[in-house]
Amino acid sequence: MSPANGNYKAVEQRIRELARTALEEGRVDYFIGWTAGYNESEVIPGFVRSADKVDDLVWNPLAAYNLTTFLKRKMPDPPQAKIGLAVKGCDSRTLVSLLQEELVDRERLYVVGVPCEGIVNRRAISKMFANEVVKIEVEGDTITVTNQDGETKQLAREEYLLDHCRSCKYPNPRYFDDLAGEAVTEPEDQTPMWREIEEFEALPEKEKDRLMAEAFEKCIRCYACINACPVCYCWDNCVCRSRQPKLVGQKVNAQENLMFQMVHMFHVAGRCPSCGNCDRACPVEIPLYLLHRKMNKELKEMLDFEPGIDLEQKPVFQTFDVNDPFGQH
Amino acid sequence: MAGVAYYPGCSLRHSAIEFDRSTRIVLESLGIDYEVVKDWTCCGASPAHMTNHLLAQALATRNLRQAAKIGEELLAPCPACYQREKNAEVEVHADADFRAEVNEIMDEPYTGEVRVWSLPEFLKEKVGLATLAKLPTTDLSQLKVVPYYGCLLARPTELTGECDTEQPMIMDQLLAAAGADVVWWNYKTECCGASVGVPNKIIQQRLSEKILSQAEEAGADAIVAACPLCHQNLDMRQHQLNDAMGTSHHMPVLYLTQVIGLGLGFTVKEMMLDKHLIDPTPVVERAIAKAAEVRAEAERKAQEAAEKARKKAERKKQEAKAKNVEERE
Amino acid sequence: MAQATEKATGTTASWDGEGRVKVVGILCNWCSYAGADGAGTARLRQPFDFRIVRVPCTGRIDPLHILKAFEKGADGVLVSGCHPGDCHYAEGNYYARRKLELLERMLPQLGFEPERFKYTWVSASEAQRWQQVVTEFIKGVEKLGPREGRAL
Amino acid sequence: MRIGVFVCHCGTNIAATVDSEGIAARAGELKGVVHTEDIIYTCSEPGQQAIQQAIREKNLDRVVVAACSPHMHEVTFRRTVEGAGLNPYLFEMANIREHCSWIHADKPEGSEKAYDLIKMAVAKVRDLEPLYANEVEVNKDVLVIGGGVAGIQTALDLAEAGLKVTVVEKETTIGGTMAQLDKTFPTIDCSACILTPRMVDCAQHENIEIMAYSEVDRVQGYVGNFTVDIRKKASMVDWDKCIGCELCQQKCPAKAPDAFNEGIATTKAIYIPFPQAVPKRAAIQVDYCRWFQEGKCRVCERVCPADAIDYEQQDEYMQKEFGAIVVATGQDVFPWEEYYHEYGSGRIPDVISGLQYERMLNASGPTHGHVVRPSTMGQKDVEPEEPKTVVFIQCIGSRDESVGRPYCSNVCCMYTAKQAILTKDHVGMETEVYVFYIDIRAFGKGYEEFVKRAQTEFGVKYVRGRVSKLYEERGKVKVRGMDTLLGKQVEIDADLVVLASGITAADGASELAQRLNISYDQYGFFKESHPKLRPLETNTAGIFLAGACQAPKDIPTTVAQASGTAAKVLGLLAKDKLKTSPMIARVDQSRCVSCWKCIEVCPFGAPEKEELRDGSYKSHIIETVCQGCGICVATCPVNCIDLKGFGTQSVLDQIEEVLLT
Repeated sequence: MSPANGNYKAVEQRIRELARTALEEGRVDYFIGWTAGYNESEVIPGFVRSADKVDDLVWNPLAAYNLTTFLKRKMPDPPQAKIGLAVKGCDSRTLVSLLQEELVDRERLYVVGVPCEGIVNRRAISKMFANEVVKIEVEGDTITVTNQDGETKQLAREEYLLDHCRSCKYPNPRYFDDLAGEAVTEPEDQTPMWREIEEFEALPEKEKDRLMAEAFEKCIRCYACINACPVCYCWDNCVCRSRQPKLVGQKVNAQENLMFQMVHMFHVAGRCPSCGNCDRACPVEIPLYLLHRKMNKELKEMLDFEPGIDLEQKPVFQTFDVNDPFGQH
Repeated sequence: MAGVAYYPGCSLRHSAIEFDRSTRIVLESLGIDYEVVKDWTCCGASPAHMTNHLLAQALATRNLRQAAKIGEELLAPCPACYQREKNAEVEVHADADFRAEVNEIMDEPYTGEVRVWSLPEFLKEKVGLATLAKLPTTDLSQLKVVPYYGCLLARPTELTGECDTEQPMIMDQLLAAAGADVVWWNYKTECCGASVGVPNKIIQQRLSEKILSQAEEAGADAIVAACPLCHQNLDMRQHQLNDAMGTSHHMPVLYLTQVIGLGLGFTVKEMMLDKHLIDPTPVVERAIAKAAEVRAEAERKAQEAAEKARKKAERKKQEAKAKNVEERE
Repeated sequence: MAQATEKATGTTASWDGEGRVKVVGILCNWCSYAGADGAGTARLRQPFDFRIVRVPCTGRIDPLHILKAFEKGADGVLVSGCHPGDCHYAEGNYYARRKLELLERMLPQLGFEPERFKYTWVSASEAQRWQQVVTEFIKGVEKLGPREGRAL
Repeated sequence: MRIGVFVCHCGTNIAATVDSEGIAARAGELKGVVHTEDIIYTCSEPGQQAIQQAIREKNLDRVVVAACSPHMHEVTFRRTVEGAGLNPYLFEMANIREHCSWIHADKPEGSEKAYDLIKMAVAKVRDLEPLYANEVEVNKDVLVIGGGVAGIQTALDLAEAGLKVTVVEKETTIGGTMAQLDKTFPTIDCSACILTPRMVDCAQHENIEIMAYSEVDRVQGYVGNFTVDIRKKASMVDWDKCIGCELCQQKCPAKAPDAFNEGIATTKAIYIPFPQAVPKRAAIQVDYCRWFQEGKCRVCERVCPADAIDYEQQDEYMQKEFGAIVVATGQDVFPWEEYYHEYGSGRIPDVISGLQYERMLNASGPTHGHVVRPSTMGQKDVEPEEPKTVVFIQCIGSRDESVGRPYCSNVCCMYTAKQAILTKDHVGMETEVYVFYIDIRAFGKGYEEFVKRAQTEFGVKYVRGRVSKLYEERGKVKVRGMDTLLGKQVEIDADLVVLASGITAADGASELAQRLNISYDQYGFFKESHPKLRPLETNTAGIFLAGACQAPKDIPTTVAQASGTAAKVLGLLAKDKLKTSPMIARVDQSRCVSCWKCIEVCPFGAPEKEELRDGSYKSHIIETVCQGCGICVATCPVNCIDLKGFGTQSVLDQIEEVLLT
């Protein structure tokens, strides 16, 4: 991806203006954006309900959270609420998925698109310090990190981007009402890359089996992944918590945990653009992208399909083609 | 086109030397660079494949291996050789396990992918009927021939790719392209009795006799074959056959490449027509002479016509002049 | 013979005996199940290590059922339905085809050898083909032996 | 829970490789099983009584029968348990015959597997709940696809019984193949004399509507309530006006191949296939019509006294409702030219198919019943020549794996014998007639005698063996073959060779099957539900078979089957309401998240949005529309839809139970 032109402030301003006018004109009841966390090392989701609060909104490469997640829950609450929302390129793809399935009502939605040049990997950065990181600043190509003892480090931005940002093909939102700032240049070559899973893919089955087991031993079944997932919408009726049918046992062990993750995977199949929200949400750092990226890779090969690209497309598992190029035998 | 491996086989070295020579001359004049397979062995025709499958296929595969040192393509003019080599090609290439088995018992393994061509197939695919049709310098239009395929050139479909094994056309087409007058008959693929020629001469003679009489029936000057064994039965044994059956056939039997060669302007000597027991030379020369007459006749007619036209034009001029004169007066 | 009958009532031929593999088949009622019936009627010998679950249509099969079978200890799962175009419910196997294809492609990522899962189409009149499909599939699973899988 | 397990011996069919007694005893250990029993023939009356008795005495609330395939006797046993007052859907079968005893040789193994299958059945039956069939109104109209003798017979029988019948025929006239025939074996009575009156009956019957030159495009719905899209092909002639006077055909200047005469004669671009056609209406073959090809002519328009010609006519589309469908689409003649190169691939004029010869023998055929050599037909100043030697070759496209037709076509032996006799009759006893055959299959009533007559009375020479090659020589067709009885090669100089071309599935049969959702075999013949138990039904309720579309058949068999099918349809439509299977999808609305994926995927439109009291919308399955495929069940992410009788839990439990060690 092209080096940052660093006009985060300008984009931030634009987001605030757009939110303000929307709120003032009553086009939205509230606006979902990003606000500063409890210290300068992170950015968290924020709900702005009045025009005078729009200056809480921020935009910088720490704004990892995919805000679409709140739609699936907030949409009916209150039933007629009109919602404003800021989306990055990847976020917009999950929004498109939801729109394809008519799970959110376009009419009651005001979307501010945010051209994005990559989000820094906060988890990776904070791992470099013994104790808490309090400030992360991105200036052009360098990231300046400060921890609570005032000790600072300078890092190359490129190296500390999130994996899926490095291979991002859609930095600009696929769907929005207003765009906050200039669209950034998209890569010529739109063919997706699968760098981050290739290594794992190449391993022998036995080894994969071992690693998966190892990973899912750790799962504590906190459901953070599916709560954070923007396209997973069953909530309290999730089959994973049902005993009729009993697809997933309540026992917490590698098998049941993976089974649970499989349920999630197959339910988001063809709808999940692997935005990474689940990975970031997982407290025990299970590499869920190994599943979701792989799934998207296979779908690309199977049906030449990428989730959340085209609003007109039907979700691939709710339709079929008589001439699907597989399963002929 | 990379070098083509040329597999003469036993017959072309001796009894059918004229087939070998004419073929090489034709190939050279068509600008095809071929190279004789070095250290080639028997193809295993007649006895081997009836005795031991593995050994037979290995024998043939060995030749493929030798050919592979020259190029990707092997031309086997003798249909018997063609069948054996093709047989090996098909099985060995399709079945990796079998290939391993064969390599097991060979001095050095065969790893290539050599494609085996029969002579007519090769000429049609590599030279092309259209190209061939442009080349003839000697007019054979007065030479009535019936193409005789025998049993090995057309059958079986899954080997030769010939869709109509009863009425193959490829030799008909080649001969037509060479300028000969191809006559339709029903004995293209009838058995000449070769396989029983030694143990049971009577049958062989009966079968061969039918072919000869059918050719006469069709009004052919000569039979055109592409198989040394057929040629032996029909040409070399024709006198024998006449004596045994009280017939008086005198039916020359030419090789495909001899006819093409004649068409290309090579002499009766170069094509070694004198090698045949039933001497085709008179027939061929008569045909060529007749063709000349026919052409001369045609030219004469053309000239006459031109003369007439000229005279007519003359007369018109005269009349016109006369008219002008009258007008002036 | 006496010993045989005693064996019959005992559990020596048990499914989890030495050198056995456990293969579950999920078959659609209209084509493949009938095809398997046909194979039986024609007395076409088939491997022992195979148990069939009947469902109305491959479209009724959720990939999760197959994963569940693996989790519960299956060494292989074979799904079979009507040939594309012949579905008794017109479209069932077309939907199934997409889901099952994705599953087939995902399984290696979870540490499964590809030979452990297959989905195919066998019509009611293809008794012979059924025998061949089931025999070959189980041969493939036997090559790998029972799963000592840990992940699923 | 009180489950009863009944293990069948099926004589020795099961008991030979499965220790029914032993596993019955073992089944007692399974959870919930309170009664086990092994029975020699469970489906027999005493067998069924035993089950009912056990249900009453041990008041069982679930029943498992381990016997044959559910496709065989599920219905039987459901009735049995119902008879004992138990809900018929609290019953499950374990298929220990087709899926076990018949495919295993080793008894210990067989027994072990059978026991596992019973375990699975018990696991499933535990999850079952009582189901109650729903009732739907029945539409009493019947659609018959195909107007050959099979369709005609079925239609007339049904119409006589008072049902309204629609016959859809793809040609311009009904009659089918039988209309092309001259005589019928073994009586040598005139085919037309039998058929044409029946055709007229059809046309005149108040309860029958004939839709000629039409095709079935689409079939929706279910037994009792089918909705069918029918397309009336454009004939370029207004059939309401056309009076069938044939004037247009006489005056039309454009020749066209005559399909009805199997191409041995030509007809006109505008044509009526034969004088007795029903309906007797003209149609234009656009590809041969000068007006359509060259933009001039319009002769037919000028001569038509009824002014029925309509060059602008378009296909007409209509939709009709039916309660039952009878498929009687018949067969085609095997296209021998494409396969038998050794017989000249159609290059030799004097080598013709059996049906072409039939047309030649037919008094209303192109030669008015005179047998002549096609090579001498329709040429200027050439007197059509009668053949002196005629050779018949049997099993063309029958019993021949090399052309993908291993089956016997069932009629060729007999029609060849008939044609051999007719040849002697038409041309004269002195004609030499040979028949090359593999075996003579004269199985029907009076058939064997008929063939004997051909041999003895008419002196037809039967040669047992195959013909290896046909070719022209000195104006004759050289027939070279083998007499396997004498073990000698034979060569015959024939004037005419008739190939007894066999029967192959009708063109487009498999496509139609897909439209109807009925199964068909690898040759394209439609599959009956069970060869002995349900030979006239298909696997799709409400769709029946008649005639050669199911398998090659001669006329007597076809007509018999057609009447049988009519009886089946009457049996179905005798009721005013039909019980629909309760084994369908149902929604637990308390868990539905209203994502409407079920609506997206259902092929039948069964799920709908239902408004609840709180104003929210939840999915709801329309019971009479649901076919029970379960696609929605597999799609619903919350699994709040379940398939009754094939519940998700029951699937999982079967798997778990059998894998449990």
